[in-house]
Amino acid sequence: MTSFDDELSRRNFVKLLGASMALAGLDGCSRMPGEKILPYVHQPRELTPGIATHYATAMMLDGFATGLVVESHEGRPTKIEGNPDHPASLGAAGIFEQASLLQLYDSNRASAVRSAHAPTGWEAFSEAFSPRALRNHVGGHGAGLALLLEATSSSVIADMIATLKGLYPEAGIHYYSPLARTEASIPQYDIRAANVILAIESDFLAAGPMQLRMSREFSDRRREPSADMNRLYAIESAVTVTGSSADHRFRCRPSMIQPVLAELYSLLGDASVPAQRAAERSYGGITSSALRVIAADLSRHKGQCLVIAGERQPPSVHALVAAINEQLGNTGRTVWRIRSPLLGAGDGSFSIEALAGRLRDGAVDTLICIGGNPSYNTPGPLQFDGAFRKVRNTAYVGLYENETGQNAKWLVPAAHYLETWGDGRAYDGTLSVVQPLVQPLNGGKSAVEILAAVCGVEKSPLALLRESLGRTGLVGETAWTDAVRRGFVVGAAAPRIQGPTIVVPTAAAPEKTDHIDVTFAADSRTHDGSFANNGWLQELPDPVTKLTWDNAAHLSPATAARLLVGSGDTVLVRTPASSIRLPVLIVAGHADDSVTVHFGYGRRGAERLAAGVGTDVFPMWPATGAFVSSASVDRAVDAGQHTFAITQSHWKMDGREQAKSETLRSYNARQATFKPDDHPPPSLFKGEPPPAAVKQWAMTIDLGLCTGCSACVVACQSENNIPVVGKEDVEKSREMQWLRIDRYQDGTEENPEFIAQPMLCQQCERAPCEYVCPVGATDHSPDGLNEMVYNRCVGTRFCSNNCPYKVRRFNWFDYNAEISETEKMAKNPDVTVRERGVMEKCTFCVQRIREKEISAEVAGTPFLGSSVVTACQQACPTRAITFGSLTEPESEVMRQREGPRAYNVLDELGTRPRVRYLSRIRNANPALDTEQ
Amino acid sequence: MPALFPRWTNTAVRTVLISLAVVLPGVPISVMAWQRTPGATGSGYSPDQPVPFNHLLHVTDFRIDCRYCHASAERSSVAGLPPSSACTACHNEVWSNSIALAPVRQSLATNRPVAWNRVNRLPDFVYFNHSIHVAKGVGCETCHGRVDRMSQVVRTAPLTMQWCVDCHANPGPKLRPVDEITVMGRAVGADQVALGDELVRRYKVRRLTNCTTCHR
Amino acid sequence: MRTLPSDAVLTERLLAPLWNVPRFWWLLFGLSSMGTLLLIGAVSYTVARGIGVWGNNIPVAWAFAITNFVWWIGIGHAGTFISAFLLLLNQRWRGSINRIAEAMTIFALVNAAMFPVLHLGRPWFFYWLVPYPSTMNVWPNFKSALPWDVAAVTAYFTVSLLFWYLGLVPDFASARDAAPTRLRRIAYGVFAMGWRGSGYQWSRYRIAYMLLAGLATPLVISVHSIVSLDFSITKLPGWHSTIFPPYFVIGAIYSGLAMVIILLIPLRRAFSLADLITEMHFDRLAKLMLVMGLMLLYSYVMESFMSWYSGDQYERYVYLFSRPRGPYAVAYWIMTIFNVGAPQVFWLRRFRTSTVVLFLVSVAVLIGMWLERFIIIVTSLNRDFLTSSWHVFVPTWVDLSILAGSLALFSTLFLLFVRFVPAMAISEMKVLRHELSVSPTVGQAADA
Amino acid sequence: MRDLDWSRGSYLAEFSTADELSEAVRRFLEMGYTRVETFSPMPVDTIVPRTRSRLPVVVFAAGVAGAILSYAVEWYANAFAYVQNIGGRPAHAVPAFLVPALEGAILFAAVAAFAGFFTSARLPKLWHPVFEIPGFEGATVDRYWIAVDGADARTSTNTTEDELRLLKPLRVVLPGPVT
Repeated sequence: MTSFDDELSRRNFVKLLGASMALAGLDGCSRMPGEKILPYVHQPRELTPGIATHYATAMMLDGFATGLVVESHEGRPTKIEGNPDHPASLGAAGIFEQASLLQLYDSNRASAVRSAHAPTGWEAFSEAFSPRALRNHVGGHGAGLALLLEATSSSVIADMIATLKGLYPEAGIHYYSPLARTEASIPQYDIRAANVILAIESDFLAAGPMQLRMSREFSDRRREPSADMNRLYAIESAVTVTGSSADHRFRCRPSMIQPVLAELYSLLGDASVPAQRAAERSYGGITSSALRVIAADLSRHKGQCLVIAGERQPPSVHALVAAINEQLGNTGRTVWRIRSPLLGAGDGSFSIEALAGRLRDGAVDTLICIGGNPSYNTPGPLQFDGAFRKVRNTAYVGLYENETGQNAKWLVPAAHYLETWGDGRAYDGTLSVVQPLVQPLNGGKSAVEILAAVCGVEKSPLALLRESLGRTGLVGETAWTDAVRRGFVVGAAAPRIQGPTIVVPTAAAPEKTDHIDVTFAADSRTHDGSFANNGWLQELPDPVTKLTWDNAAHLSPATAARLLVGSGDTVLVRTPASSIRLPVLIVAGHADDSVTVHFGYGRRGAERLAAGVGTDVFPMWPATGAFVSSASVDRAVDAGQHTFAITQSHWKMDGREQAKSETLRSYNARQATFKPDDHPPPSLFKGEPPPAAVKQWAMTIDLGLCTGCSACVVACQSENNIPVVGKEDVEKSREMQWLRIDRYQDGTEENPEFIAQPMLCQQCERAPCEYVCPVGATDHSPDGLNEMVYNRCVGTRFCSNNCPYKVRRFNWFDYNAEISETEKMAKNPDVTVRERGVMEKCTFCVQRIREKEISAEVAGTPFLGSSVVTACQQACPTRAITFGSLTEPESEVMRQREGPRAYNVLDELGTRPRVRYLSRIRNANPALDTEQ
Repeated sequence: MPALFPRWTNTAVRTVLISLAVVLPGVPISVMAWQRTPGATGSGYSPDQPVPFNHLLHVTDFRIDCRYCHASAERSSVAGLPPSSACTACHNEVWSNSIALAPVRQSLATNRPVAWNRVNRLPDFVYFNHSIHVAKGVGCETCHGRVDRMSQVVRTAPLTMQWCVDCHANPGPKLRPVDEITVMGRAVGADQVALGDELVRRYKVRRLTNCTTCHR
Repeated sequence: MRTLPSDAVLTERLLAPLWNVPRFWWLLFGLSSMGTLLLIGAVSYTVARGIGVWGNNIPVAWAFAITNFVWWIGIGHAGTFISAFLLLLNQRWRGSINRIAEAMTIFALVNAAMFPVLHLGRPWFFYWLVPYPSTMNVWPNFKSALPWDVAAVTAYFTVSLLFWYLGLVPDFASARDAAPTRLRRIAYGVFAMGWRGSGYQWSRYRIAYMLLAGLATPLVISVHSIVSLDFSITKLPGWHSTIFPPYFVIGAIYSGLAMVIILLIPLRRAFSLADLITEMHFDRLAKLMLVMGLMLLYSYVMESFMSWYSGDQYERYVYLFSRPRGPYAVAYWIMTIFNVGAPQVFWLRRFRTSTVVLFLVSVAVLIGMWLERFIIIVTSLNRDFLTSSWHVFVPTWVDLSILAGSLALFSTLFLLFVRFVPAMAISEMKVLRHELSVSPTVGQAADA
Repeated sequence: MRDLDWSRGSYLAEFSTADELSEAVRRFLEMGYTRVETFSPMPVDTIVPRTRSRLPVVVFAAGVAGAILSYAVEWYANAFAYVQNIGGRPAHAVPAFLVPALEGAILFAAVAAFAGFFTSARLPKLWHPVFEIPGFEGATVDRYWIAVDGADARTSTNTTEDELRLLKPLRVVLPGPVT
């Protein structure tokens, strides 16, 4: 780690590196120097060695942008955070955005242009695909040329496509991302304005391009338990983050969603019909009587309520939901529509089905595939992969040599978004600018560069971007600099449009069938498989099931019992398209007679981490791309027991009040008589009170706001150089995340109530871990931190044994030994990389505290507790985490700590944690509360 | 039959016992003593540099301030090394064709940095911050020694934890007014005790010996 | 009255294993050496790769290694108990077994001392637990029980070694003077340090021996008490218990007695020592086992009762649910049956003097005591306060190899001991013989 | 009585039982000999007067020193040289520090007892004049020897040998040239 080897130093990137580029690491105690220091040749004016810089940029997922702020150390991006001003972020960052940092440094990324199997070079590619060369094969009008791009909202790509169309008018242009929306108009929501929300198979708090904003808006109405709190009903088949955060969650078979909505529609439509006289029906969970209560609640809040359908629900469901919102007077108030900024949205000629048809007809001579992974992530019946292989000349531009890349004649490494200029639209239409932070590490090319080469345009991507943005109205140097600095153009949300005419589908009576509904779902961690090679994400426990490194067939306990299977048994899921063997995972709260399967596993590309993880379910996906289908599920008798790496094994609290929740009513009753407890806790030691001259750090976590989305876990992993341990070690309960999210179930197995509890080092004032350490490697700082000194630790693990919260993590192996040189660049230089055999744990981001403390003291300015923001706090979309100092009585953390909802976990042990939790308040509907 | 052991074995055994009594405690004591020598700590280390930069000349004769080259010492955790372009700011005019400066010229021509040999190295788990030490009145000289007398830079401090902690536990004696930070050969007067106390108050210097002061 | 062997015969018989190596010794030594190689291999693998090759996890950060540590150190306790405690109580019958018991103590301690070091994440820094003036200016934390352990184990090992060696000096002199070859005479002569058996030496010897015995007795109590503090100073339900120090000491002596019996029975047979290690010895050892077993039963009952009586939900869960009915319930019930049930056969004299029964019960008790430590350590850790962090521990092949290998190392050392060191205190046997020849009832009178 | 004055030589007699030896010692002391020593393979209770051993005092002192030293190291390390805030507990933690102090006491005392024994017994001494006597090897096996100092006031070249022979020893060894 002392100096970069030659191969790396050839990269432009390294020239940006400054003086203190040695990565933090415990490479022994040798004090004998022998290290090189490389100063700049010309020092960039904006850079001071040792001080991190921050740049705004944006990441695209399924075509939509999320604004980000990226921290960079000496030219090396090390941390991705949300852009506080960007409408799709509001300062938070989701797991994919944050983990995309690791993708930048992934050593498995494609690294050279190749043709057939021989490495060539960019020049060879641009020559072979130049208009001069290509015309001979694809015809003068380009009838034999087809392009497949990922779903995109980029203006510059749109312009380049237009240029291409000018050159090759008959060329086929297609856009495909399996999880992207394809409607011509997309709904927009104002969650903040809704008093009552009904989510129909919608995970709006943790999935989709607007999840961060919607989470924030949702939580803003729940910060203080009051009559103003919103109320969330969720009707869903699989358990989602949104469903488990709901005040009332109802199960429903996926095929029953439409009948349920139809009944709700009629309930709302004709109020004269006395509710109790309607026929009582059950829809595999939710019943007519519950629907009547919901309908009544919605009706009470006309114009101030909202019904959201999952983005992957069929058009008929969306039509019904639009009709219901119309009925409730919500249209134009809590919900409206804009034209989809995605290119080709709503036009079937741009679809992958159209491309597949052209391929089958043999009409395509040359296919250029930019991004995506259609050989893997297209529905099996489409047989895209086979058709793709038959095309004479194919090129794939991607980050990895994945399934598509392996089958393509040409492979061009793609530039990561942190390596390239670009643009895109947020879900609300806001124009966002993608700004590079480093030169392409592998010489990757952006989509714009590829298109420019194909069109024979010899302009830099930056020049092309500025031209395109100029066309959208971003004229002038000031406007440009401002947009780059902010990362987006202020006030550029798309105008509202009239939605399509609502055609309410006729209510079909629920059929009695013996088949099982199969739902195809985006995976919470690998998404559609594009993040499958990301260790942080593979090892991130699923927010609901805590499953890592795997996917499974999710079944309800009752259905599993009926099929005579248990978790780990294998089932054969048969759809008309295909049949696939999957291990079963029983999920409490899942709807009966339905199975949920997840995309993104069973990868067969050259990505080493992703190989062999889980099962590919794309072959089973209907050609229509419908996310719900019917299947038969049978126990596979000849299969052995599958071992899941699940980070939590016990889901009940067993009467231990670990994560507290209460209804708004009981809280109100309790709060009326609440008096803060000002008695000092009992102690055998006189002890001195913590010094008031320095800060006394403390944190509160609001369980009422925490949805369990796990963005904080990835933020912590990235900020604190937490290693990835792999599936076998997770099976052995050796995952390293300093911050985990405990998840408890209360009530029946059929439909339990869920509560998520982020659990991290509680920074106990009377820390049990400290007094058992034989070498004093963990002790207390004057400012109330439970310090962990890795370089002093000998690894007795005594501290972990005595930690009642079990938040300490141990380096069982040298987890950092196997990571590549490039991956080391993702490490935060402000945090020590831990050696094998040492303990580690949450430090309250002490490096951030010290950095702020030192800079305030150097500048001579007052040091405010609120100036320190921990990584988890920063990432949290709902702002459930508050951090600050107890010495500041006015601080938010003090206010929360002393409030009626605050409590210490395991308070009776006398550890005096500095982390307090605020109990979760369920805004339960009294009309339903008695039933539950 | 004579005795099994001849008479001299008594002396031999006694000698062995006395030697053991010396050697057994002696070995660890020697190791502990050795750890404190320059050979073990590395103080006195003075590697040859790619460019024979002469601090004596630049500091003493030309009176160039430390911060001209080590520009971020007051702002950043690292003091910083001058970029190659900083050298040529002057050496375009003087000694512009010196053989000694060839690596600098080459660096500028090839856009690759000059690879200096690090003299003062802390382990990777130690987070030293120049700016706060400068702000609290710890002079360059306190840790780096009389750089103004070094034609080739020498490490003067042992950089052991004990050496750090000695000052952290009792900073007063090592402090100086902030405007004298770069002064070399500053005389420590009899009033240093009083001055130290005064500076501790003025700069709000804390006794920071808790772990996360340096280890994070 | 049986005829007593003469001093010369006694010396010759007791020293015979040193000069004549039976073939089975080589067989056993070969086997145990192979086992020791397995230990070396498993330990090297652990040190090279990391503790991760074991089954330990979070929450079960301690498992086999600490179980082995406590088990071995406990076994060691019987040696000191027999030789020091019984010496102070003037139990003469100890004379034929104390040397073996002491040797067992030392070899058990060699094994025990290995585990805390091996168990460290960074074993190469084990010396950080020892106070010495480092250039880091940092010191061990004496509020932790682990530096206490270091002090206790160091003291215990040193004192046991000195005590053992002091007892051996006159016997080394005997070996020196009876050895068949000059080389062996010189070797034993060096260890005998010039002992000549003068009246003055004997008088000082007896004082020093009694002093060491007097020191070893509180030591043996304190060491396992301190080991128990490793657990009882924590907050963990199942560990945080005031009964631990006596409970651990009892268990320690119990397992040690079992090990002594296991070693004595084959030794007696192999070297035809039935007249020196008599039924009386076994009878008394069995009675001691029974007493210890009953005391252990009391401890078990009190632990569970107190957990219930305390009303603490976490305590109650561990003692009343997790252990008897949790994932390690099988181990728990085997432990209970072996430790408490098995020695109950010793109410009958017939079984107290049957070597087969004695051997089987002792093996059961050793297994039971190992499981007891395993239960205490693992079942407390695997289900502690927060239900979300519960996780089971499953040992790996390395865990099992190290356990098997440590038994082999112990056997190897013990085989070397019987081969090279007088396994019975010859001078004490002579005293006993002399006293019996003067007054045949002295033996019984002394232990009445 | 520590050791005989071997420079003047001693008279030795060899017996086969401890009882004979005890009897011999009793007779010789009665006869007025004061410098009498025995050699035996086991401790034999004789009436040879012995000085009171200082070993218990030494051991006690060493134990106290061990305790004080251990405690002092602990106090210096945790309460003086580098004070850490360990779980909010006092830096000078008396109950905790007592534990290693106890072990230190026992360790020091035991080492003192061991070393004290060898010192007072003047060991190790691989060679001793007595080992020059052929057949003395039996003294650690099955022979019981009495030795009468040549320097004893009662010793006489005329009578001592006869007095020894009267006890019917296996054999008598007369003072020889001292090597």
